[in-house]
Amino acid sequence: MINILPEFKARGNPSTLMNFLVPIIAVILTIFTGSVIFVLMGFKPTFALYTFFISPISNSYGISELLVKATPLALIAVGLAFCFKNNLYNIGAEGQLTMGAVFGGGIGIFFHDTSGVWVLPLMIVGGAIGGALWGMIPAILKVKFNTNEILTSLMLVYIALLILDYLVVGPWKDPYGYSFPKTRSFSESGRMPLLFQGLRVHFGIIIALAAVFASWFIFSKTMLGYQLKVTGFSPTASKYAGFNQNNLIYIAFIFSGAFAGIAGLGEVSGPIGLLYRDISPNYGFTAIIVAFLGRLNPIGIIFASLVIALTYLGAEDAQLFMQIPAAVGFVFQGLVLFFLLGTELLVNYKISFRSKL
Amino acid sequence: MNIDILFGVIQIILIATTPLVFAAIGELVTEKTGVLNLGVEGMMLVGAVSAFVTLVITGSYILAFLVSILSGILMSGLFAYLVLILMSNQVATGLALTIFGIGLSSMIGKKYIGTPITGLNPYFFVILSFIIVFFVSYFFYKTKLGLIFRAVGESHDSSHALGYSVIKIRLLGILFGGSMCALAGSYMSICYAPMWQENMTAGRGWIALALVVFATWKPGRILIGAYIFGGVSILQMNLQAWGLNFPGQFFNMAPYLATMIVLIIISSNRIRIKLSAPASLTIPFFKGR
Amino acid sequence: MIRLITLIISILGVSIGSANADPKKIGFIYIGPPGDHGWTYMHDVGRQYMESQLGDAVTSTYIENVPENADAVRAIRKLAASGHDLIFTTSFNYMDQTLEVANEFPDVKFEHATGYKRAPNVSTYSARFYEGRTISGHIAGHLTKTNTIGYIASFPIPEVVRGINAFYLAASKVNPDIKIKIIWAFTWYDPGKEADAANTLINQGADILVQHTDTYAPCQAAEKAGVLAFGQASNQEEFCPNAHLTAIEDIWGPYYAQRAKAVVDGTWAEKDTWDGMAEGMVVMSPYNSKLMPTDLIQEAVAMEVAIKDGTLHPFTGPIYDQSGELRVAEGEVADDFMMATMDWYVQGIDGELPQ
Amino acid sequence: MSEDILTIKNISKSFPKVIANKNVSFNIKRNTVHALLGENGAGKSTLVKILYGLLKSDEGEIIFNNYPLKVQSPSEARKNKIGMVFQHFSLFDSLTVRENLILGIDQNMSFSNLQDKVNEISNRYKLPLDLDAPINTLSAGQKQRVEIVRILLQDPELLIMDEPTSVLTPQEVESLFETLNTLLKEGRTILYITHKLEEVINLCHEVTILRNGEVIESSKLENETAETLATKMLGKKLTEIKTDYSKITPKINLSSKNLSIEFNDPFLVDLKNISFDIKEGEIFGIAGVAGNGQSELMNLLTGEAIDGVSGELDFNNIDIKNFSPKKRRDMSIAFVPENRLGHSAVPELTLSENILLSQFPDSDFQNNGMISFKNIEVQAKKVIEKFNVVTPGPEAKASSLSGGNLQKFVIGREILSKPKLLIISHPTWGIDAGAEHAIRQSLIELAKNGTSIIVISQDLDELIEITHRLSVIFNGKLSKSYDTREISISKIGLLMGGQQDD
Repeated sequence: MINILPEFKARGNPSTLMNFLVPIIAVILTIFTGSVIFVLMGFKPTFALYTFFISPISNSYGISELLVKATPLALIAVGLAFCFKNNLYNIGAEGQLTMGAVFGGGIGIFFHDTSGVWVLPLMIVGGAIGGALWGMIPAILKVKFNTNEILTSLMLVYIALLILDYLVVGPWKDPYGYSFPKTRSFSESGRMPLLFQGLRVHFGIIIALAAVFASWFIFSKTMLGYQLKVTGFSPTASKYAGFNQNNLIYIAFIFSGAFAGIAGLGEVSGPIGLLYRDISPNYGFTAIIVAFLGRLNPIGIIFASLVIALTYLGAEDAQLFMQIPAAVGFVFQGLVLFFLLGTELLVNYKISFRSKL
Repeated sequence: MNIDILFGVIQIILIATTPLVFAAIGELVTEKTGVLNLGVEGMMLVGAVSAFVTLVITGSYILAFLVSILSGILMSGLFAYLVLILMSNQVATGLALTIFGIGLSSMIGKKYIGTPITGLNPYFFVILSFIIVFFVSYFFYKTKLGLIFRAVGESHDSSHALGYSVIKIRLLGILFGGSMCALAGSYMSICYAPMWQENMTAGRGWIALALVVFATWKPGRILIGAYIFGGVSILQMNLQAWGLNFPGQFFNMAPYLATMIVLIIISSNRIRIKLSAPASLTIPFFKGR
Repeated sequence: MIRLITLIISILGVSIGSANADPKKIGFIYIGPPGDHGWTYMHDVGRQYMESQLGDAVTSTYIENVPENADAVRAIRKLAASGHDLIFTTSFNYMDQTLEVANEFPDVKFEHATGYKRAPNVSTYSARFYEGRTISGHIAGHLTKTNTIGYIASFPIPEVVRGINAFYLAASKVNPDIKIKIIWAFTWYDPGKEADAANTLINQGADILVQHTDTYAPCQAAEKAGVLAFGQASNQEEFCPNAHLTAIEDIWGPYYAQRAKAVVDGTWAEKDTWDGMAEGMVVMSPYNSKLMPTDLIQEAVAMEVAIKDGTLHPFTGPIYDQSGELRVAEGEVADDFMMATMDWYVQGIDGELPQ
Repeated sequence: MSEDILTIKNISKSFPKVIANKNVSFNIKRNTVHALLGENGAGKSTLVKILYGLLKSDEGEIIFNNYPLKVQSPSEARKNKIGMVFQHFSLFDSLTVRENLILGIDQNMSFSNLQDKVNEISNRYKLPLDLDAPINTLSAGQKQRVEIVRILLQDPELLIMDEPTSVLTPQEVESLFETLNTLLKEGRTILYITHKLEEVINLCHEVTILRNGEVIESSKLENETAETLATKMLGKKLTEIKTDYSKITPKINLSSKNLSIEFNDPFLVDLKNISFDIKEGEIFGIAGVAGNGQSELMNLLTGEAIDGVSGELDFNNIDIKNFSPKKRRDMSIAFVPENRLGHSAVPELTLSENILLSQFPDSDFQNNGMISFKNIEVQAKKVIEKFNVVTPGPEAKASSLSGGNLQKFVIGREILSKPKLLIISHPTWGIDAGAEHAIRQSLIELAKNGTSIIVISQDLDELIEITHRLSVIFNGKLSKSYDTREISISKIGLLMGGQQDD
């Protein structure tokens, strides 16, 4: 009989070996469980697993798509890490993303018939500002009124989406767009340059990598990262050290909002090219999982974003080649996460199986 | 406006708010024991689909609700195993549960979309939601076990020192939360809008989570928060229907804005918040320490 | 290990082999799940009809729940790259995405629903649902006792606005006192919210509900409250037998079969299709004889005939907008461009169109 | 029935880093007060936790009332009529006294029955309680009363008391002893855990001395004096520290004038008109029972919680009362708060990283916001070396150090900054005797070099040992200061109990 109540002993220091092994163990468990599920559904497990995990990235286009999908996830997640490290539960990245798209995209619409190398940088800055401003609202409410950021950041998502909706059906509607709820297209200067001919992976990935690298640098090399870390671990120690905690709340939300905003702008000025209602397939929410899966570590977040992006792509291929519903993709994502999260304790605890409880 | 219309508005508000009350009161109990479960939306969906499918297959409403609650217990049991035994991160595990629930409910319900059923009268459940809130309030403040629940959320170390099984209490809290979310889901698929549609809870689980924060972990205030949200949601529709000249997007923002504004007013009293939040929320309990 | 690799290769071989096999592959991109019993459901019904008509000549695949953003390109491209010969993209905001992929795959044919941008290998198609709204409006004008109609709208796009206007024009023609109360739900798809809106409208005195959202929750609410309702997209009578007057059904099957056949025959060419009742793309569900007097049913059927033969146009002048501006002159009818871009309410409708 | 109520046989228990109990064996006679004496870290708490079902022993057995005792949990222990009062109260701060009492009762009892029983017990043992008061509004003595009543509701035969006097005033200690005597008269047995020799002499009949997890001696008290007990407990005699008054200069370094703050928070004590002066090279002690405003005063002195402060706090004639901790450090003021883990050090970070928590004007740990990892490592090594911190090195996590070593590290970090003023709270709380001695010695050395030091402590022995002058804080008010050489223990006790200055 399988002993489901194992005994744990704390390790003195986290195990480096386990840090590497845990994701591998999780993947093996996922593949095993996935195979069982596929067999039950009447598929050959090898074919199914191939379809799910290999076929989506078996050519350059697939890899490009993986990166297109992972780019906003990694960018938002690494921004969220600023908040989560500081124990601020910003779950409103989707709203910050939307407002980034609105601000940056607004600039793109304004300069829709202008060309110049400065248009895109201006839009990116606009996206960052839009996201950061929207992120500042829960931060200000928290500092000034002690309002819980979980609730306010979530409510602001819905509000941001309705604002975007108002703009695309109202003032920013494309005058030549048959009254459809969309804006004009940005000019070529307002689009993220593509990196390779024929592939959609665009300049946004460079920005995301730069942001991830910058965050890694901030977290590990600078006093700001140190202050966020200390405040997250122990607010009392942070007070003792004399760190300005209110400023740290603002800074965390500004980074988080700005990165989400840039991600939003990256979507509209990258693959989409204009503004309309559904610019993001819930990147802002999915990125929360990416952030935790990557253990708030920028490098870990890169891997986590690729894993999560792959599960989305895999779900599409599974529909295409196996005619199984999209929902199976979600079930799989859930399983991968459960196994990753469930095995994570091996990093900090030794496990021992005993014959009796 | 005459009294009949007012009465009608109140009825609609009651029907619309009830699932929020169920889910929020369940999550409140879970959080009161010191565990944050962000899987509310996923558990609601699985609860909704299992009730619907059971009803279609067996024709029994009672069985439908029982199976639904069982599904909530299983879903939250999975969560409990991960966070209590394997001590996984509560936030990430809850989110994973939501994704898993969205997928699982869609898979289960695939064949049953568009199957007609006869909806149940919602008022029994509207009343039940008030009874459950009252019961939870009574349980927490007038019974020994309820006191233990609060104590575990307040300090798991002291509770352990007194000999209470932190894990067992938290397990009960999580399972109750799961069953209430499932009940909220089954109410939606059998009474409120009697049908099964993928993702039919449409974000109500997230609102319920926010309402627990709003209620500052006090059962009675769940009703206040839920009815502000539900009330404003329905009132904005009434204003639209009366032909008020104002963009519809802003009408639809009203419930979110109203909830935020009231929360801001409540939260300004820092001490009250400090006294009411379970002190060990999201902190895992490790016995061997 | 070697066995595993050979297995994978053999599976690959099979899938590549099938991609090059004889039957034409037809792909569909769905915005929702095929079981929404609304928009996507009717496209899927059409897909199945096409398969049944063309038999072994075609096979079909779909990808569901494809969001209308950057993901859409990948989904469409996956269909194109996996050997599909004809791809239907069934929601408006797939427009630029469809063109983008079409540009890359000139040999693959594309059909984009409800859009207006075309290319040599991209056709567009849509249905004149407003013709159905005219008949609904006529029926409602006769049947309402409270002179109040409740209208649950999704998003303020021309499609929805056109429906409201067509409905109101027809209803106010038979009943000048009629009032139309509109709730914008800002969702296509939230049974709870749709039910709330329905109940709110009923509570405010509406005795007939019209919906332009996707689930049958409003019809169910009407059934429960004992008022009348029109179904949306498909025949919803089984869910609300005592409320359901008729529904405007989206019948895509014949079109899909015809376009797929053209691909099989090699005769496919780019075109813009905006078909209505005449072509059978818009069909009224059977009129509910329990709820409608026979002469009214006869009137409705007569209207169908008139619309089909062109003697009745839903937007026949004079039509004024809310500000009193004459939009369609006496004796004229609105042209397709005006209807396609409609973003104004006709005179007589209260409330502001969300812009 | 045998004379022994409890026999402990060969109990051993080890943790990942330490062996807490090694073959511990002794007997407790019925109806006696049995002292379990030992330093912090000697293994006393581990042993009683095993007895009370909170921990499982690796080996050995326990005989209670002639039967082997196998308790898995405290509630089983209570069913066996064993009760325990914890050192750090196992109370729930935001719950009321009544709710806390109910939580300690295993059998089902209605609320009204509970009320009756509580009244009966508080009358019998003279332990008055306000059942509706939330715990966070109570003083330490009152909290302990709640703990004791909670145990007495169970009618225990054996009562374990873990360092019960550590947070009490001398007067409260008196009344506790009265209560314990009443319990003894009723035939109960008390296992009394302490490291205070006087209490053992005054109260107990027998004593078991633990050192490094082993029993050194278990005997009647008749032949013991405080000196013999101390020798056995500590193992070796430590050199006495003598305070030196000769290095104090007349120059006033820090002067507090009517410093006050109001919080409107039931968790916090308001401070009223705190006034004192400290000269250069002087060690100034602040005594008092826990919860009388020490942590609030500490926060005012460090600048961690200063919203709404009034009065004056002059450091070298500059009013610093509104300065942030960082600004105060810039003026060469160093702080060591009471709590090491999570306040003066972050357990999750390495020792090197912990260096960064307090930075002074001349420290070179960062350059324009960039951390200099080389310099902090050098500094951490310096602290480790100079203050004999036992650790694998600067990359060890703070959480892996023992309490004494971490405290040495933290204090060393502050002392190396050569502060003009050091404010330190409970410098030797919960650490072993060796570290305690080293820390007190280093504080005295620091003062000799001209640094002024404020020591806030509940440990009177400590204050008498190292301070030149001391005051007592009670309910947010500070008494006038007394020369440590002149004030008597009983006078301090009265001040700690709230008696006004003459």
